[in-house]
Amino acid sequence: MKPDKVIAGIMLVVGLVVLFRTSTGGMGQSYSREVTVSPASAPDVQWSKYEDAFPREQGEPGVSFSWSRTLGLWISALLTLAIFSFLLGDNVVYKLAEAIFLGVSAGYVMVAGFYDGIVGKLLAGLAPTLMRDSLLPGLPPEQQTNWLNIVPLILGMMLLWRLSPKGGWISRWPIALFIGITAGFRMLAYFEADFVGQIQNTIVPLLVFAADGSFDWVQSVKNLLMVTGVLSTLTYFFFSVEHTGVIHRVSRVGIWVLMITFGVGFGMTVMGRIALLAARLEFLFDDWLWLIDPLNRRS
Amino acid sequence: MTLLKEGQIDRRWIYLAMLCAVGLPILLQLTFPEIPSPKVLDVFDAVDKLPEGSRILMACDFDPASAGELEPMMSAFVRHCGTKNHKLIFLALWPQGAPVIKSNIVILNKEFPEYEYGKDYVNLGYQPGNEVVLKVLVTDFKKQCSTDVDGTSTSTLPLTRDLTKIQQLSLVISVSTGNPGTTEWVQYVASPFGMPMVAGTTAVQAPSLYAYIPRQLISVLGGIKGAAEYEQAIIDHYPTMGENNGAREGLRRMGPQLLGHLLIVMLIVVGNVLYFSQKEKGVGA
Amino acid sequence: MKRTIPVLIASIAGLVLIIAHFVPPAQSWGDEVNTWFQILAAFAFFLGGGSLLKMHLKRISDQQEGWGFSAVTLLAFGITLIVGIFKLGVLPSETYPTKPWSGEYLGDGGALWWIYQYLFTPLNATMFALLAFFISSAAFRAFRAKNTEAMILLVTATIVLVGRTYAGAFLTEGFNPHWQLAAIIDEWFMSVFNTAGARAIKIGIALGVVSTSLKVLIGTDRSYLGSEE
Amino acid sequence: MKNRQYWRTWARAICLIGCLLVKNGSYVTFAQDMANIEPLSPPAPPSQVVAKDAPNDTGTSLVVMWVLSPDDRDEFLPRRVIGYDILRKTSESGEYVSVGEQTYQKNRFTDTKCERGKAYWYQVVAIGPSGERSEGVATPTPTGPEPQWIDGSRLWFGFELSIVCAAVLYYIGRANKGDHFTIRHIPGLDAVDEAVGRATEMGRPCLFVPGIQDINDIQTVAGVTILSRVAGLTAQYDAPLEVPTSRSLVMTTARETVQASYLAAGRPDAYREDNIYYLTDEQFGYVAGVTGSMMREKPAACFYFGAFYAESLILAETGNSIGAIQVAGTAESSQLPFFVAACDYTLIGEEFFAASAYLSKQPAQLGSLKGQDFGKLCGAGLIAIGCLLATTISISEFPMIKTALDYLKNNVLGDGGLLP
Repeated sequence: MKPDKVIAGIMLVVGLVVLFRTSTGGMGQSYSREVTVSPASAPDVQWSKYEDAFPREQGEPGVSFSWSRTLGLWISALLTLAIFSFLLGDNVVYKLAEAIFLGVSAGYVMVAGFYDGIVGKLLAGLAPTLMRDSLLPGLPPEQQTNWLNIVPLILGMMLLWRLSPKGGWISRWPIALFIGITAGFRMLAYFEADFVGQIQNTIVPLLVFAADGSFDWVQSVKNLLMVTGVLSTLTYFFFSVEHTGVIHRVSRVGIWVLMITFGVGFGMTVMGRIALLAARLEFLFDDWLWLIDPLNRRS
Repeated sequence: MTLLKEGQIDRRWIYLAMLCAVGLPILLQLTFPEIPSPKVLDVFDAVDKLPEGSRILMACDFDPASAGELEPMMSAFVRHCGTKNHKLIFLALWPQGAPVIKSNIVILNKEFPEYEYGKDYVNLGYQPGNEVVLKVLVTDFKKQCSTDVDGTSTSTLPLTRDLTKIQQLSLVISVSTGNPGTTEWVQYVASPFGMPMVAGTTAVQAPSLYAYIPRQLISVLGGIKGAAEYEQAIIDHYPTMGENNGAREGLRRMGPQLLGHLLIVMLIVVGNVLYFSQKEKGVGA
Repeated sequence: MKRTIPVLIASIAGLVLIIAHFVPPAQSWGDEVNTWFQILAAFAFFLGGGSLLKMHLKRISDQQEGWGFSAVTLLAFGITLIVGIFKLGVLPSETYPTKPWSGEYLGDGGALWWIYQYLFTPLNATMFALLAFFISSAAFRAFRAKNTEAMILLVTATIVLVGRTYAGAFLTEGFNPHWQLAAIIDEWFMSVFNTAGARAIKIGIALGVVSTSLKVLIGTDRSYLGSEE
Repeated sequence: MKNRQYWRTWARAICLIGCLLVKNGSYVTFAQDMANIEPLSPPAPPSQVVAKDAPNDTGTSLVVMWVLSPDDRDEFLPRRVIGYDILRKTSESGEYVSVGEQTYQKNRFTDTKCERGKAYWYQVVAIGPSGERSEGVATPTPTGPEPQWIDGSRLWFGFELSIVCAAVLYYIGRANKGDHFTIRHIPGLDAVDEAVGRATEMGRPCLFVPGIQDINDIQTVAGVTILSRVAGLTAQYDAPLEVPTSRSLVMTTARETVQASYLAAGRPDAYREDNIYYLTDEQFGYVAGVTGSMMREKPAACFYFGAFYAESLILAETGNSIGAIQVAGTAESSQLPFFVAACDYTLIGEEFFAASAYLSKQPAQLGSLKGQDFGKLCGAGLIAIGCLLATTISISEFPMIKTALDYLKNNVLGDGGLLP
C-alpha cells in the first residue's frame, strides 16, 4: 500500500468538508467590533477602532462580519497547510510560503529596529524636539540633545558600508565595537552567574539531618550524587591530562551524568515540539474549520 | 509485509501516525487530570505569596514559533497576577514579543476590568539590543525606557514614576524561548542583584535552567506540562478560574501530548528492536 | 590602520564595561556605551535587510534557478517594510490624539499588524511545528542504542516522555507520592543528574567565554576581523 | 479625619453600652463588634524609622528602613495596613513630599533620587485599606548620600576573575615562549579520520556543515578550524569535499581555509571552489537545501561542527537515512541530545572547543585551554572545600567552621565584600 493514496484520500475528504462547510457558512468567518474612541485630552476628536469579536457575538451592537479578518484567517490557514506540505516532499507551494516568510520576517525586524532603535534611541537623543513633535510625543520635556549619539550614528553608517562592493574594512570599526562590548559584558556575566554562581549552588552538605535530628538519607544521597556528578563531569572536561587510570574511570562517570542530562533534554524537546504541533492543529480545527470550540467562541 | 521494507518504512506513514496521535485528542477534546509538582508550586508560591499589589516585571521573550508552549504560561501568569492585584510592567527583548504583550493585555482588560493603564500595568514594548537592555535597566531604568510603547513618558505614569532601577520591583517573571531570554535575565539581573525571579520556558530550555535553582532562580515551568500544572495550581487555589476555558489552555494541550509521547516511545522501541534483530542476522550471515 | 584601530576600539569598549562594573562612578560611561550598542544593533537589522535585497536582486537579474521565489521574497519584504515604516492604517495614540504619527507601529488594525497576525505568525509557528513530524520519523530510524552512552540517553528520554504525561501518573498512581513517576523524574533526573550535568557544562562554558573574551580584549584573537585584505 | 475620630469614639461607646445592656453578651461578641469597626480607624504607625546611605553607588540613593506597624500582620484579615507612604523633605523647615510607596510586610525603601551633598529628612506613614493614614514617623537626624569609588561587594568577584584571567595569560605567555602542553586524546578526532577514510574507500564525497551562525560566533570559528583538518584529509585521500554555508562571510572564510589545507597537502589542483557555497541565511531554507543535496549526492561521511539549533535533528536524521558516518560537535546543549543519539560520534560542549584548539596548534589556543583547566581545578577545589565544611557543620555545630562556611558562601562567592 502506498501512502500516496491514503494522503490523496485525506486531502480529498478535507477539501470536500471545507467546500461544504464554507458554502453553508459554517466555518472560517471572522467578526469584529467597532469601538468609538474619544480621547479625554481632545474632546472634539474621535475615531473608530475595530477589535476581535467572537462569532457568537454577531448581532450585538457594533459587531459585524469582517472581510479583512476573514481573508487573513483563510490566508493563515492555507499558509499553514502549505508549510505542512513539505512533509510530502519539497514542492512549489512550500517554496512560495517560505519565500513569503523570508521577506516578511526580514521586513518586520527592520521596522521594529527602525522604530525602537533608530527612532527610540538614536533620534530621541539627537533630535528630541523634532521627535516630541512627531513620532514620540511623550518624550520627557527635560530630555536634551545628547550629542554623544553622533558616535553610534557614524558607526552605524560605517556598518552599512558593508553593502557596498568596496571598502568592506570600514565596517570593521563598528563590528569591533560590537565585539568588544559583547566580550566585556559576557565575560562578567558568565563568570558571575555560571562560574561563581554554579560553584556556590553546588556547595551542599553531603550528610543531611532532618530538623528532628534523624538522618535524611534521601536528601543525603541526592546531594552526594549531585556533587559527584558535577565533579566527575568537570573531570571529563579536563583537557591537559591524559584520561587514564583513575581519571579515566571518573570521567566515564561524568559522561554517564552527561548522557542522563541529554536524555532529559531529549525528552523535554520532544514534548516541546509536540506542543507546537498541537497548537497549530488547534488553530486549524478551532479558528478555521470550526470543528471544536473550547473557548466558547461560537456558542 | 510491504509496509516495512528492509526494516525501513515510508516516513509518510509515520507522519500520518503523528498527525492522528496529536490531531484526534484535539478533535475529541481529551483531557487528563494534572497534579502540580513541587517545582511548579514554587513558581505559584513566588507569585502568590507576594503582598497584593506588588510590582512585577513580565518579560515576554518569544515569537509565534514557541507560542504553542509559552502562550498558555504567559496568560496563566497574567491571570494569576490579576487575581492578586499585582501591578505589571511588560517588556520584550524580542521584536516578536511586542504582539504577545498586546494579546495578554487584552486578557487583562477583559477579565480584570478594574486594571487601569499606567497605574496597574505598563507596556514598555520591544527594547532592541538584547542583553545590553538588561545591563542598562539595572543601572538606569529611565535611560532605557524613557517612554512606554505609546510614547507616553514613563516619568508621568504612576507605576513607573519612582522607578530608577528595576531592582526596585518585587519579582521578575521571564517567559522565554531562547537567546536573549531567561538565561540572560539570570545572568544580568537576578544573579548579580539577588532579584527574585521565576521563569516559564520552552521544554527545550528548561533542563539547563535547573542549574540556577533555587538561589539564582526560584523555579521554572518547563514546557506545556509546566503550563498545565501551573494552570491547575491556580484553579486549585482560585476555583472560579476553573470556569474560564481560556485559563485551561495548557491543560487541554496535555491530551495530544499523551498520545504523541506514547507514539514516539513506541517508535523508538520498535526501531531499536528491528535494528538489533537485523544486526544479529547480519552477524549470523 | 585597518587592523590596529578596530582592535583598540574593541579593547577600550570592553574595558570600559568591565571597569564600570567595579567602579560606581564609571557606571554612566558603561550605560552610554551600552546605548551605542543598541543603536548599532538596530543598524545591523538594516544591514541584514540590505544584504537580502542585494542577494535576491542578483538572483533575479541573473535569472538563477528559482528566481521567481526571490521576486516573491522581495515583494513581501518591500510591502512589509513600507507599510511598517509609514505606519499604514495605524491609529494615533489615545494619549496624543492630535499627533497622527504617535500610534504604535504594530497598532491594532494597521497593515503591519495584519501582516504580522496573518502571515508571519502562521508561517513562523508552523515551521517549528514541522519538527514534531521530523522527530517522529527520527525516533524510528535514527535513535539507536548503539553503545552504553546512547542506551542511557534513550532510556532516560523514554522515562521522561512517559512521566511527563498522564501515562506516568496512571502507571504509578497507587504508589507513595515520592515514588510516582513525575516525582522521580523531577526529584532525581531533573534536579540531581540533569542539574549536575548542566552545572558542569555551564562552568566549562563560562571559563571558555572568559578566556575567549580576554583574548579579544588583549588583541590576541582577531578572527572577527576576517582575513587580511 | 476629625469626623472619623468622633465617629469612632461614638461607635465604641455605643458598643460598650450595648454590651452592658445585653447582659449575657460575652466578651467575644464585644471583640467582634470592635473588629468590625476597627478598620475605619487609621492603623498604628511604624516605628524606628532610619535612613542610611545605600552602599556601592555613586551617591544618589538612600535606604529608608522601619519597623512594621503593629497592625501590619498577616493574620489580620481584612488587612489593616495595605502599604506605607515614604515622604521626604530637604530642609528642616521644608514640607514632606511623597517619594514612593511600599506594600505591606515590607520594611525597606530605596530612594534613588537623591543628590550628593544634600541632606534628607524622611517620614514613613502606614496606610489603611481605604486610605486612612497613620501618624507620620520621621527619621531622627538628616542623612546624606555618599559616593563609593569601588564597589566593595564585588571585590572578591574581581579578585577571582583576575586570577582566572592571569592564569590564561600566564599559560598563553608560556606557550608563546615555546613550552609544550599536552592535550588529552580526543576520540572524536579519530572518528573524523576514520570517516574520511571510509568515504574514500566508497568513492563518495564528504559533507561538512559549519553551523548556522555567522563568523563572529566562537562556535563557527571552532568549526572552521576543524574544517581545515577535514580538508587536509580529503586532499590527502583525494575525496571530494562539499561545504554548504548559511552565511556569506562563513563561505569566504571556509574557502580560504580549505584552499590553504589543499595547498599544505600539496594538492592545490584538487581544490574546487564551487563546492564551498552559500545557500541562504534563513534557517529552514538552509536546511532544506542541505538535506536536498544530501539525498542527491549521498555523502559517505557527514560532519556537523558549529552552532546548531532546531535543524540539528533534521540534518542528523537525513544523514542517518542515507547511511553516512556522522561526526558532530557543538556547544548548544539543547541540540546535543540529538547529535549524541543520531551520530556516530559527538564532541560535547567544551570538548568541541578543545578539539579545535588541539587542531589549530596555536600557542594562544593551547595556552588558554590550559588556563581554563586551571580555572576548573580552582572551581572543583572550592566545591570540595565548601561541601566538606557544610558536611562538618551538619554533623556538629562548630562555630568557627560555620563562620568559615558563611564567609565562603556570602563573601568569597557572594556579594558580602571583603569583611565578613
